[in-house]
Formats: sequence, structure tokens, C-alpha cells
Amino acid sequence: MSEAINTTVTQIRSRKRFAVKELAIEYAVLFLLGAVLIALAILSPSFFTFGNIVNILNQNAPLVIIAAAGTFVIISGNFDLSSGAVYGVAGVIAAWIAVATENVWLALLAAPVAGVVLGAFNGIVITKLRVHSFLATLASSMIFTTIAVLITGGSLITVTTPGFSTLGRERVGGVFIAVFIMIVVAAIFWLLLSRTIFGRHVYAVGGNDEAAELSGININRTRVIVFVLSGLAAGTAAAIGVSRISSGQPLAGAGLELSAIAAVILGGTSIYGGVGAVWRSIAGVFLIALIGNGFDLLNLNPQLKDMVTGVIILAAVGIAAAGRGRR
Amino acid sequence: MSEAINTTVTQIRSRKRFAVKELAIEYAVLFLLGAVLIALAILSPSFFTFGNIVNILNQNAPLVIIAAAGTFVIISGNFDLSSGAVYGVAGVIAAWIAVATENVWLALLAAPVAGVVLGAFNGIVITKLRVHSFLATLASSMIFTTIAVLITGGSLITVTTPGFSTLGRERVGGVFIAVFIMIVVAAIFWLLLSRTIFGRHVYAVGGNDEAAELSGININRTRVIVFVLSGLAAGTAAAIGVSRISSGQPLAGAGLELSAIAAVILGGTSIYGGVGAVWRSIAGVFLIALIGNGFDLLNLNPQLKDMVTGVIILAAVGIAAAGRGRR
Amino acid sequence: MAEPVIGATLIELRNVSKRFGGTQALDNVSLEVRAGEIHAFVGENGAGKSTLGKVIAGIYAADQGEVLVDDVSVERWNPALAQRHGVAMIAQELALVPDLTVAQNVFLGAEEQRFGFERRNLSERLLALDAEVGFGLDPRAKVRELRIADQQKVEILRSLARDARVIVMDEPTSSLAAKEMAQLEALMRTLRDRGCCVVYVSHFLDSVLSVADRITVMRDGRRVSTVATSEVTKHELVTAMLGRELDGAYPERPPAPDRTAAPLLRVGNARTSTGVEGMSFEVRPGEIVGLLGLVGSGRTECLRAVFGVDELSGGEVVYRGVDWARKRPRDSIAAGLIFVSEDRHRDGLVLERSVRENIALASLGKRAAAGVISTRAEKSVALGFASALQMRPLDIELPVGWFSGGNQQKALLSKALAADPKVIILDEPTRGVDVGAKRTIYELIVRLAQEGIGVVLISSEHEEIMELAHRAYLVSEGRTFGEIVPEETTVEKVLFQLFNVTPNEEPAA
Amino acid sequence: GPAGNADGESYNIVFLAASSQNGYSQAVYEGIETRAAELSAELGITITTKIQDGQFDANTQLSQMQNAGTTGQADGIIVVPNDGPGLAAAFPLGNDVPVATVLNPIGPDIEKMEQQTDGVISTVASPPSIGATGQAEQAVEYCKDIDPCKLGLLAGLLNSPLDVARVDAWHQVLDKHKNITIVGTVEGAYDRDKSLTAVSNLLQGNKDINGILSNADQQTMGAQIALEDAGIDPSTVFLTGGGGTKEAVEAVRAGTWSNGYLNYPVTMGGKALEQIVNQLRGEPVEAVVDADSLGDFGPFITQKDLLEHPDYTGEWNG
Ligand SMILES: Nc1ncnc2c1ncn2[C@@H]1O[C@H](COP(=O)(O)OP(=O)(O)OP(=O)(O)O)[C@@H](O)[C@H]1O
Ligand SMILES: Nc1ncnc2c1ncn2[C@@H]1O[C@H](COP(=O)(O)OP(=O)(O)OP(=O)(O)O)[C@@H](O)[C@H]1O
Ligand SMILES: [Mg+2]
Ligand SMILES: [Mg+2]
Repeated sequence: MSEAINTTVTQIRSRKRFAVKELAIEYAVLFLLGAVLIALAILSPSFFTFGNIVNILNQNAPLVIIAAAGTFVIISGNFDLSSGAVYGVAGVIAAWIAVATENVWLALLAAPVAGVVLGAFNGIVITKLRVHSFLATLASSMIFTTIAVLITGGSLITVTTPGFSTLGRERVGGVFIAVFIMIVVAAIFWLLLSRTIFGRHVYAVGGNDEAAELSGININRTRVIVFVLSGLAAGTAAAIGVSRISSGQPLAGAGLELSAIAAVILGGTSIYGGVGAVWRSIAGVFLIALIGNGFDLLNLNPQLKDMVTGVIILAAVGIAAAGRGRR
Repeated sequence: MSEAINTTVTQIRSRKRFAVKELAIEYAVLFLLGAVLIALAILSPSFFTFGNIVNILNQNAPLVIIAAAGTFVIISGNFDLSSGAVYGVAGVIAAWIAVATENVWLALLAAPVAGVVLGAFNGIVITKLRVHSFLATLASSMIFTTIAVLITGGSLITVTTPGFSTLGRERVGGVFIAVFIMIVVAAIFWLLLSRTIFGRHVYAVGGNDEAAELSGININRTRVIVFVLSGLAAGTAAAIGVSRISSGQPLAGAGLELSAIAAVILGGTSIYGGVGAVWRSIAGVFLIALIGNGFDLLNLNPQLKDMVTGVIILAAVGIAAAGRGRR
Repeated sequence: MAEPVIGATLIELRNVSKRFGGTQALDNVSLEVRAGEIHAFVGENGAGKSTLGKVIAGIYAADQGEVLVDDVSVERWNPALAQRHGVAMIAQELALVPDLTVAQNVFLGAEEQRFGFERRNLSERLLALDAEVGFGLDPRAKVRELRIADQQKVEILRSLARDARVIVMDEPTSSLAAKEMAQLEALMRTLRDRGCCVVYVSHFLDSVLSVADRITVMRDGRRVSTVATSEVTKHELVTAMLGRELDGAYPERPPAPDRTAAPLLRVGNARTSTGVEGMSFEVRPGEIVGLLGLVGSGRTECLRAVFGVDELSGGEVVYRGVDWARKRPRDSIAAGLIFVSEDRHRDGLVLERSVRENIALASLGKRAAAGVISTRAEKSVALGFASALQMRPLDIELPVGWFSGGNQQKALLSKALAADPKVIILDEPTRGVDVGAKRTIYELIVRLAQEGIGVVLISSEHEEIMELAHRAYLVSEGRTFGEIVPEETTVEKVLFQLFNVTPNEEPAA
Repeated sequence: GPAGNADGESYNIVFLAASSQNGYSQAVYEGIETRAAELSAELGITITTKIQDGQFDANTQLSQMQNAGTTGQADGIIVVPNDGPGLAAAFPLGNDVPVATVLNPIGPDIEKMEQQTDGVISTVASPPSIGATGQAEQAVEYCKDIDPCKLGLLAGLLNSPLDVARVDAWHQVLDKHKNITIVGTVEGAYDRDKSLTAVSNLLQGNKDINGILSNADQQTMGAQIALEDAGIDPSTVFLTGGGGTKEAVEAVRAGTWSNGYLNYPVTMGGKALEQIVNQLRGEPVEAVVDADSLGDFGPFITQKDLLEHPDYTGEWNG
């Protein structure tokens, strides 16, 4: 009898320990995000101010949008290395149309539309040529950047059309319009991935495409849509970006693609596909962003920023790994 | 009887068709390399000159070395995004030691040694923290670059020690020493991958790590060695590079890692791991290099170079895919 | 979809051929499957059964020939289209999405929606479906965490969930135990009575003969014959499949070894975190020892721990006098303790690599000097085992993933044999293997024992253990609770014991 | 090969751009082409020009330099080096082709304009520290009645030697003045958006900032937006750029920026071409052309200078 009780107690204990471990694995990125938030709040009085928080949100709106869509790409078992190039082309096209037509809304709408077209190009190349997306989007990013260069002649297009910068710079109730767009887009992507049949199919294609195909899922169509979403996101981000700095430039998005992928994986979405979530990528974006913000606020030597970022990334994944024992 | 003969004829025919298809899939990168070579030989009289060929080989020696080792990394199912950073640190260390000690050989040897150390760091982080190498090496490359920045203070270290530039600039029989080193290193890597137990383990770990472990392979040790090789290669390439330009600079290797991965995959090594070869990566390096060389020789609009490179990459993989029908 | 008319042709193949690289997997096959029948495909490993099934389900496009659905020829037959026409398939090698739940897998591609959003009724739908069959699966469990038998059940439910008229089941029972096999057979009959067609691919000829209405025999990619079940005997079937006579399913049991010899391997009260609660057994040189248990009894887990893949949390393992509790697989292999996994795709083979490389993988050190592999030595050992086990096609340079399921199993066994075992642990060694090759594998087991090698045999086909083993342990819920001598008892008695053990009963230490 | 012949000489000049996707390089090439056409007409010779793309990559450019020097396609080379010290490795060139460098010297010392490498016949540039020192002196002038005068430094890339030299030069000047406090150093990476982010962050704790030094106009554009976002009128603080882009010239003229540091890439390209042609024709060559002295005024300017030169618009877009 007493033995039975003992067993139960042990079981409960071990279940509890297990739960903490599981949580650590599951929410490593949130723990770290929280730790960095607390550290910054203590170290810098200007950190937890309305202005700074709004700034951080605003600065990262484009990347959040790209990373949210990038989550779909990674979960579906793919890479999109062309987001930065799509951002560049879409921005250049928007600037060009703004200068040519003086029609601000037409110009800013052209950016997401261009993104959709280029994303569809990626998706079709990948499914028709059956190329791995890593190589395909590396190649397509070269092609896209060239398009942007040809439009601008290698230089940049400055937009002075009144109203062009509204999207990127104006505020409503003290909060930038871009932040509202970011929230809406992120919410849509989150719902799309976690609540719709399409989202389920994205997981299935990334988890085991053979099983997905056997289940009657049109895996090629799913892949194309995923890349269209990624293009749409890059184009939308570009609309915000180009409006913010009022000029279009082919290389404006250089490096965004790697930042987005890093944020997605840092959040805990599996690079092998099949597992992940939109909120994770957003957490990943802000974890990296806070480090940068902290360096600027605390006036630390910017040369060390990369190292601290690297160490924190390793710490995030290390926490998750610490939970697991020997297989 | 006549039916039997018919069957044989059909079989032979279909086997032939099969052979051509198989070859197209198998050797797509070589076909394209040949096509580009022929096109350049026809279009530019300066192409097939001793000087130009030696130049092309020499210019690409560092990348060939890194891509040859990168083949191991990709086949083992990993990514090394830190090669460029390792190249930077190793070069800076070599320059620093050269300036400090005036001992040229000690300095140049320090580069591969530093590469080995940083590669081992990568390998240990990946196996101990069980992080995916994509994220781990992205993080470590940030840390490594910072180390280089701290050594140089962000500036550059100019080496005037006599003899320091011999490795990178001198020739034997008209051919650069670097070219000989490239050939030797590539041959060693080729033998290592295709003829040794270690090479076989690399394939097995990348193809199915659980099966590899159950076959008695020390999968963690294999992974660590693969990253050590990659670091060694980046360090060796850095020794050539730093000697060539006689100055060490943190960002000297920026972008090398992506060029190397692109070359490896373009060659036909599978990004999923388990399949590939060293010669493929070398072919991939030279395919991209020839496009650049051709643009310069033929005086084409350089703004189009990226686009042409992108299209040729897609063509290379498209050829391979065209061979395959629907499953 | 109209109500099927019993006997109507649902799908017809006309002169279908399919080639993979150098092998002609299907050679001019014509065939029809009808409403209200269970149509079995039998044949040797590599005969083309799975390929035929996949052509029917649209997974493979035929190189030549036509597919007719309801007497109409269809172009671009693919899984999605097949599904719309009511054709579903359970693949031989499980194809599930590991990180989705049971219910999500079962209804994948058949989700119900409201305004584009998924209706959150998967669990209820699954329970309703499961009630028909009685598998008792947890709808919310992740498939990754299920054992292989349960994964096979998920596959079965998935095909049921499609309301299919034609269900191709490619070796659906290869991981199931007798009880579950009976459940499945009942299910097949129900489906048939509803007017569906079940295509049943299996190497269990007794099962085929008991449920099938018609049987198609395949050999070398050709259809040899299609006959009504009532018109054939098992003997005729085997002869038609193999193209030769087979003298008895089992070879003679080798003589029992010296019972006083020191055991090669001794496991005492082994425990693991994976469900082993106290297992004890020993193996002597030249002895074949079976572990008899129901699926899920923890046999695999115990032996994985003995081999060193998983950690032992308690108890002892002594191998040839040495404490083996903290060893890794590489130590075991180096010392001749070899394990053949039950799941060739998950942890058995490197599918992209050639048969030669796979066979040599666990014993490269023996075929190399200074770390450099002798290709000749490697080729000769690979070819030796591949031909001894009748691999087909006998081309050791092809990637092992291109081979049929049974032939892959032979490559897996060859890898273990090439490593010079002193004790070999065989976990379901004949999974998916045809009757002819099974006999070859049994002969091999007998020969190993005669050479003084200790053999540990796990099999869900209890008959294999009853016919080959010298001794066998009874396993239930992670514990050994008894020991039998198969020669002195019967399968029925053993099953009775296995089913009637209760957890409270004292384990035999 | 060398194509000069007695009646009607003709020269092939190859321009190695830092990147063909870069406004500065494009402007230099524009200067080269314009001057080539002028000289062709003036001297009755044929000058053809070609551009190659260095892709912002030191190794690519090194290869191009070697190729151009070996294959005999070029009679002269003009380069905007991505990595001046590294590019020295291409020398000596196979065919002894004369080289003129624009913006940065070729050789180990990034501050030294005099010839460091055999084969480089002319350097059209100015040392990074000179420009940075001039900017800092403008800041000192601006701050002279303000105490404390809080300044932010917006550097390019702090792992790039040129930018480290610039930041050092800023400090050299500013640190001598007790009224000047440097409230932060951030990286702008030659990118408007990154500069916008960095300066926004900097402003969080320093709303009372008196000015920002930047070494590039693109960065200053970003800083300007950050100031506006933070509710600070950019014309009320010290703000300078570097490069002399059309936008920068407008901003200074409008008083939005207090200062500017002009560059003349089109003129520099023309000067470089002139030196190469002189060398090929055996005429005297200027081994160092001080890039800062190529304008009619400047290079360090204020609104007043531009009001005096109402027609000046800047030489490039970037
Ligand atoms: N994807 C593939 N690639 C290459 N060859 C294949 C492929 N699938 C099947 N084959 C070949 O086609 C032939 C028929 O294989 P199939 O899988 O249909 O046999 P099977 O009758 O199902 O055998 P088993 O009983 O072993 O499952 C075999 O020789 C096999 O090697
Ligand atoms: N990771 C795990 N954690 C906890 N329990 C587990 C785990 N894996 C398996 N089990 C449990 O251990 C028991 C044994 O599993 P398994 O089905 O593999 O046994 P088995 O005897 O090898 O059966 P068979 O080989 O016939 O399929 C099962 O009850 C299973 O639920
Ligand atoms: Mg089969
Ligand atoms: Mg088992």
C-alpha cells in the first residue's frame, strides 16, 4: 500500500519535471525573449518607453511580415533565398510607378502585386523543373536583382510625390501605420497556418510529401501558393520600406532573406519542415531586434553586437537542447 | 520467333534511350560546363590562352578548396555558413602573426590551424547542443567575424614581411603555386570521400543517421570531423588569399560560404545529404567562374551577368530534371 | 459516384508496362478489379506487386498501356484524381506525416471546412471511424510517437476515411499480430460486402486463401495467372509464384546445443525508460532463442538497449563475460553482437546508397587497409550475400531504395551477416519477404546456429519461433514471465499463456 | 593588344566598377564616357570604353584586374577598388597596362595617395581621414556656442578599414573639445533603412541631441527621417552627409541639413581617363589628383555656399 503511494508520488514528480523540461524545449525562444526584455528594462531607462517600443515594432514590421510568410516556406520543407531580391524589385517598381504616374496608391499596390508574380515564378520553377528551392531561389534572386538594376539603371529612384511616405511614416494614435499592417498580416498568416485546411496541407507537404500526395493533396499547388505568399509578403514589406525611405534601390533588401530564415529557425520552426508556427518566427525576429536595440540604447561597442547576437542564438537553441537527454 | 526478335530490338532501343537520359541527369553540370567552354572558345580569341586559363584556375583556387570540403558538409546533411567568416579570421590571424613575428611560414600555417580550431568549435556546438548546423554556423559566423574585428580593431593589417606573398602570387613553370595547392587539396578530398571508410561514413550519416548509428558509426565524431575539414579548407584558402593580397581584413571572406554552397548544389550534390561527389562541386565552381570570365572577355553589359548566371543555374538543374519523367 | 454494381469492373489496366532504370517492373500487364471482390496479388519479392498497386492508385504513371476507370480511359492518372474516383492505397512502406496527429493524418486531404477554416471535428470523426474497426487509436497522439503496428493501423484508417470504392492494401499486415490481422480480414470482408474492391497484396498465403475471392499471381513483372480462390491450393500457388517447387516452409531445427556451456549473452532484469520493466534471458553458442510476445510487449526496446542504441536504466547485460550495460552500437558491432532492426527504412538502410555500400557499412574495417576501402573485397562480400539471399535484380550497384520491400530486407540481413556476428539479434527478420526467400532465411538462421553463433529471434509470426527456436521466453508488458521449449508445446498453448498473463503476476526472474 | 597606331590612334579603356548596381560607380563611368568622347573629338583619336562589374566583391575585382591585364583587351584600366590593399595583388599586370584608381588608392596604406604600387599611374582620391576631419571641424564650428553639444556618430561599417579610419578621425578632432559629448556610435551600413533604425534607437535616450555626423549621404537621409519621426526638426541640429548626391545638395540648400561633404565622381572619372590617355600618349600625368579640390567650391559646404552657386545640383544619385 505504502509502496503504491510512493509510486504515485514519484510518477507525479517525474511528470512535473518532465513538464518543465518540455516547456523549456517548447518555449525556449520566449524564455530568452523575456530574459532580454527584463535585462534591457533594468539596464536602460529609455527601453520601456512608449516611443521605444513603438519604434522597435515599426522598425521590424517588414521583417516580421517576411518571416511570417517564411514560416510557411520552411514548414513546407523549402527555402526562399529570394525574399531580399523580391523586396528590392518590388520597391523599385513602386518608386518607378510613383515617379511616372504620381499615383501613390497605384505605386504602393504595385509592390505586393510584383511580389506575387515573382513568388509565382519561384513556385513554378521549383515544381516544374523539380529543383530544390535553395538553389532555385538563389538563382532567381540573381535574376530578380538584375530586373531591379535594369529598371533603375543601377542607381536609385527618389520619390518626392506627396503622400508616398504616408504608409511608412505616418502614425495613428501615436502608432505607425506599418505596425497595424504588421499586426493584421501576422494575424492573417497565423490563422492561415493554424486554422485552415491549406495550413494543414503545408505541414503535411513539409512533413512527408509522399504521404501528402497519397492523401490526394496537390502538393505542387501547395508549394506554389507557399512561394506566392512569400513573394506577397516581401512585396508588402517593400511597400512599407520604400514608402518609409521614399526611394527605390535594387539592393534595398539585401540580406533580408537570411535574417528572415534565421528568425524562423531561431523561433523553433524545424529546418526539416513539418513543424513550426508563425508566432515563433515573430518571437525570433524580436529576439534579434532587441539585441540591436539594446546595443544602440546602451551605447555599447557596435563591433560586439554580432558576437552577442551569435551567443544568444546559440543559447536559445542550447536551452531547448538541454531539455533533451541522450536519445 | 519474329516476335522474340522484336522484343529484343525494343529492349535495346529503350535501354539506349535510358542511357542518354541517365547521363543527362548524372552529368548535367559537365554538359553545361562543356557548352560554356565551347561557346567562349568560339566567341573570344583570348579565352583559350595559357594566361587566361591559368588566371581562372588561380582566381578560383580558394573557392575550389572550400567547396571541395563543403561537399562533405552537404553530403553529411549539414550546412556550413561560417566558411566565409573562418576565412576572414584565419586570414587576419595570419597577417597579425606575420607582422608580429616576421615569420612567414609560422604565419601562413596559423591560418589552417585556426580553421581547424573554429571548425572543431562548430562541430562540437552542433553535436553537443544538437542544433541544426544552418543556425549554429550562422551564429558562429557572427562570433568568428567579431573575433577578427577585435584582432584588427575593424581596420586591416597590412603585411610587408618579405616572402609573405610568395604562396599567393608566385608561379612555378608559369603556373601559380596556389593552383598546385588547389589540385593537391582537391585530390586528397576526392580520395577521402570516395575511397575511405571515413568518406563512406559521411554518406551514411547524411543518408540516414539512425541507420548509420546502428551500423556502428560514431555519427557525432563523423560530424565533428566534417566541420573540422571545412574549417581546415577555409583556413587553407585564407592562407592563399591573405598571402595574395598581403593584408588581413575581417570581411575578406564575406559571401564565400554561399558561393561554395551554390557550387556544391549546382554540381549535383543533394541538399538532403547522402549523395554527391567532390568533382561535382569543382565543376560547379568553374561553371559560375566561366560565366563571369566570359562577361569580362566579351565585354557584355555587366548588369546582365547575374541574370545570365541565374538562368544558367536553372538550366543546369532543368537539364537534370528533364531527364526524369513523371515518376 | 454511383452505387457500385457487384461484379462490375471498376478499374481495368490494359497492356501496362513500367520500367525503372534497368528493371522492367511491369511487363504488359492487363488486369481488372471488380466491385465486391477481394483481389489478392501474390508473387516473389520484386515481382511487381507494389508497382501494380501504385499504378492502380495513380502513384506511378505507366510507361505504356491504359488505365480505364468505369470503362473510360483516363489520362494523367494521379493520386488526387484517383482519390476523386474513389481509389485509395495503403503503401507497403508507411507514408505518414510524423508530426501530425492520428486524426490529422487519417483525414489529411479530406478535411471538412467552413468558410475556408477547418472544422475542428477531427477527433469525433476519427472515433466514429475507429468504432467500425475497433483499433482503439488515440486521435490526438502524434504519429511520430506510435509504434510501427499502430502506424499501420493509421494507414488503414486513412484509406477507409476516403469512402473509397477501390482500396489497395500493400502488405497491410506485415507488422500486425494475429489478432489485428483477424480484425483486418473482417474489415476487408465488410468492405467487399458493401460493394468495394479490396486489392490485397500479401505474402501470408494462408490469409490470402482465406479472404480473397480472386488471386493474381505475378512473376518478373508479368501476370502469370488470375484464378478464383476456390480453384487453387496453397501448393499450386507457391509453385506458380516461384516457378518451382518448395519443399516445406521450414528447414529442420538444428540439434540443441550444450546446455551447460557458458552463455554468450546474459540479460538480467533489464529496464529502460522506453517500456522495458524487467526482462531476463540468456543465449548460448549455437542456440536459437525466441522472444514470444504480443506486439507492444517491449521486445524491440529491450534488445535495442542490449545492443546499445537506447540507454539501460537498470538491470545487467553481460556479453561474453563483459559488463555490456554502457556500450554503444559501435562497441557491440566491433565485438560481434549484431542487431537487425525491424524497421528497415527508419534505422536499417541508407536508401540512396547502393546495395554494395549498405551491405559493407557495418564491417568496413574488415575490408580496408589504413582506412582505404578495398573495392574488390567490398564487392565480393556484397555479391556473395546478395546472391545467397536471392536478391533481385542482382545488381549491387543500384541504390537499395530502388529495390522492392522484400529485397531491401535481404540487403539489411546481408549487412548484419557481413559483420561476422557471434550473437545476432533478429527483429522481425522476414518482414515482407516472400515464401521462397523466407525459407532461405530460415536455412541461414539454422546454419548460423550450427556454426556456433547465438541467435535471438523476435517475430510476430509465432510459428517462426515455434519451428526454429530451441528455447523461447514469454514476454508481456515489458517483462519476461516464462520460458518454454517450442518442441514440447504448441502455438495455441503459448498464445493462451500470453493472453492470460496479468500485470499482477510475478515475473519469472 | 596595344592598339595605338600612327594615323588615328585608338584606345580601349576598361572601367572596373565597384559594382554596376551602384550609383557612384555609374557616375564615375559617366564621367569616363563623357571625357572620352570629348578627347576623341579634341585629339582626333578613338577612345572606346567598357565597364565590368566588381559586384562589391574584392575577389571578383581582383580577377577582373588580372584578366584585363592579361588578355590584351585593355590599353588602360580605371578602377573604383572594392579593396584597395587587396587589389595590389593583381600587380604587376601581365601586359603592363596603365591603371588609374578612383576613390581609393591601390596598395597597403588606405591613407596614402602617392603611388604605392608599380603600374598605378594615377590616384584620383582623397584620404578618408581628411574628409572625416573636415566634417568634424564643421561640427566643432556648429557647436562652438553650445555646451554641452551632444553629437551622435553614424558610421558606415565598423568592420571596414575605411570607416574605422573615419571614426578615428572624427574622434581625433571632437575629443579635443570639452563642450562636445559623443552620445553614441551606431552603424548605418550605407543604407537608409538601417540608418533610420540605428538613429531612432540612438534618439530614444538622447532626445536632446545636437547633431549627427555621417560619412554617407544615404545614411544621413535615414537619420533625417529618424529625427522627423522623433519630432525633431532636422534643420535645428547639425547634420552632415558625405558624397554630394543630388538629394544631399538639395537638403543642404533647403537648410534641412546644416552641412555637406561633396564628392565629384563624374569629374573624377573624367580626370582618371585623362591621366590614362596622357600616359598612353606619352604626355605628363598627374600621379595624384586630389578629389577634394575638383569642384568650383567645397568640398565642405553649407547652405550659404549653395545659395552662392544656385545652379549646382550634385553629380550623382545614390
Ligand atoms: N522507385 C523505384 N525505382 C527503381 N526501381 C524500382 C522502384 N520501384 C520498384 N522498382 C523495381 O521494380 C521491381 C518490382 O518492384 P515491386 O516493388 O513492385 O515488387 P513487389 O512485388 O512489391 O516486391 P515485394 O514483395 O518485395 O514488395 C523490382 O525489381 C524493383 O527493384
Ligand atoms: N519512447 C517510449 N516511451 C515510453 N514507452 C514506449 C516508448 N516506445 C515504446 N514504448 C512502449 O513500449 C512497449 C513496447 O513497444 P514495441 O511495440 O516496440 O514492442 P515490441 O515487443 O518490440 O513489439 P513488436 O516488435 O512486436 O512490434 C509498448 O507498450 C510501447 O507503447
Ligand atoms: Mg512490394
Ligand atoms: Mg518490435
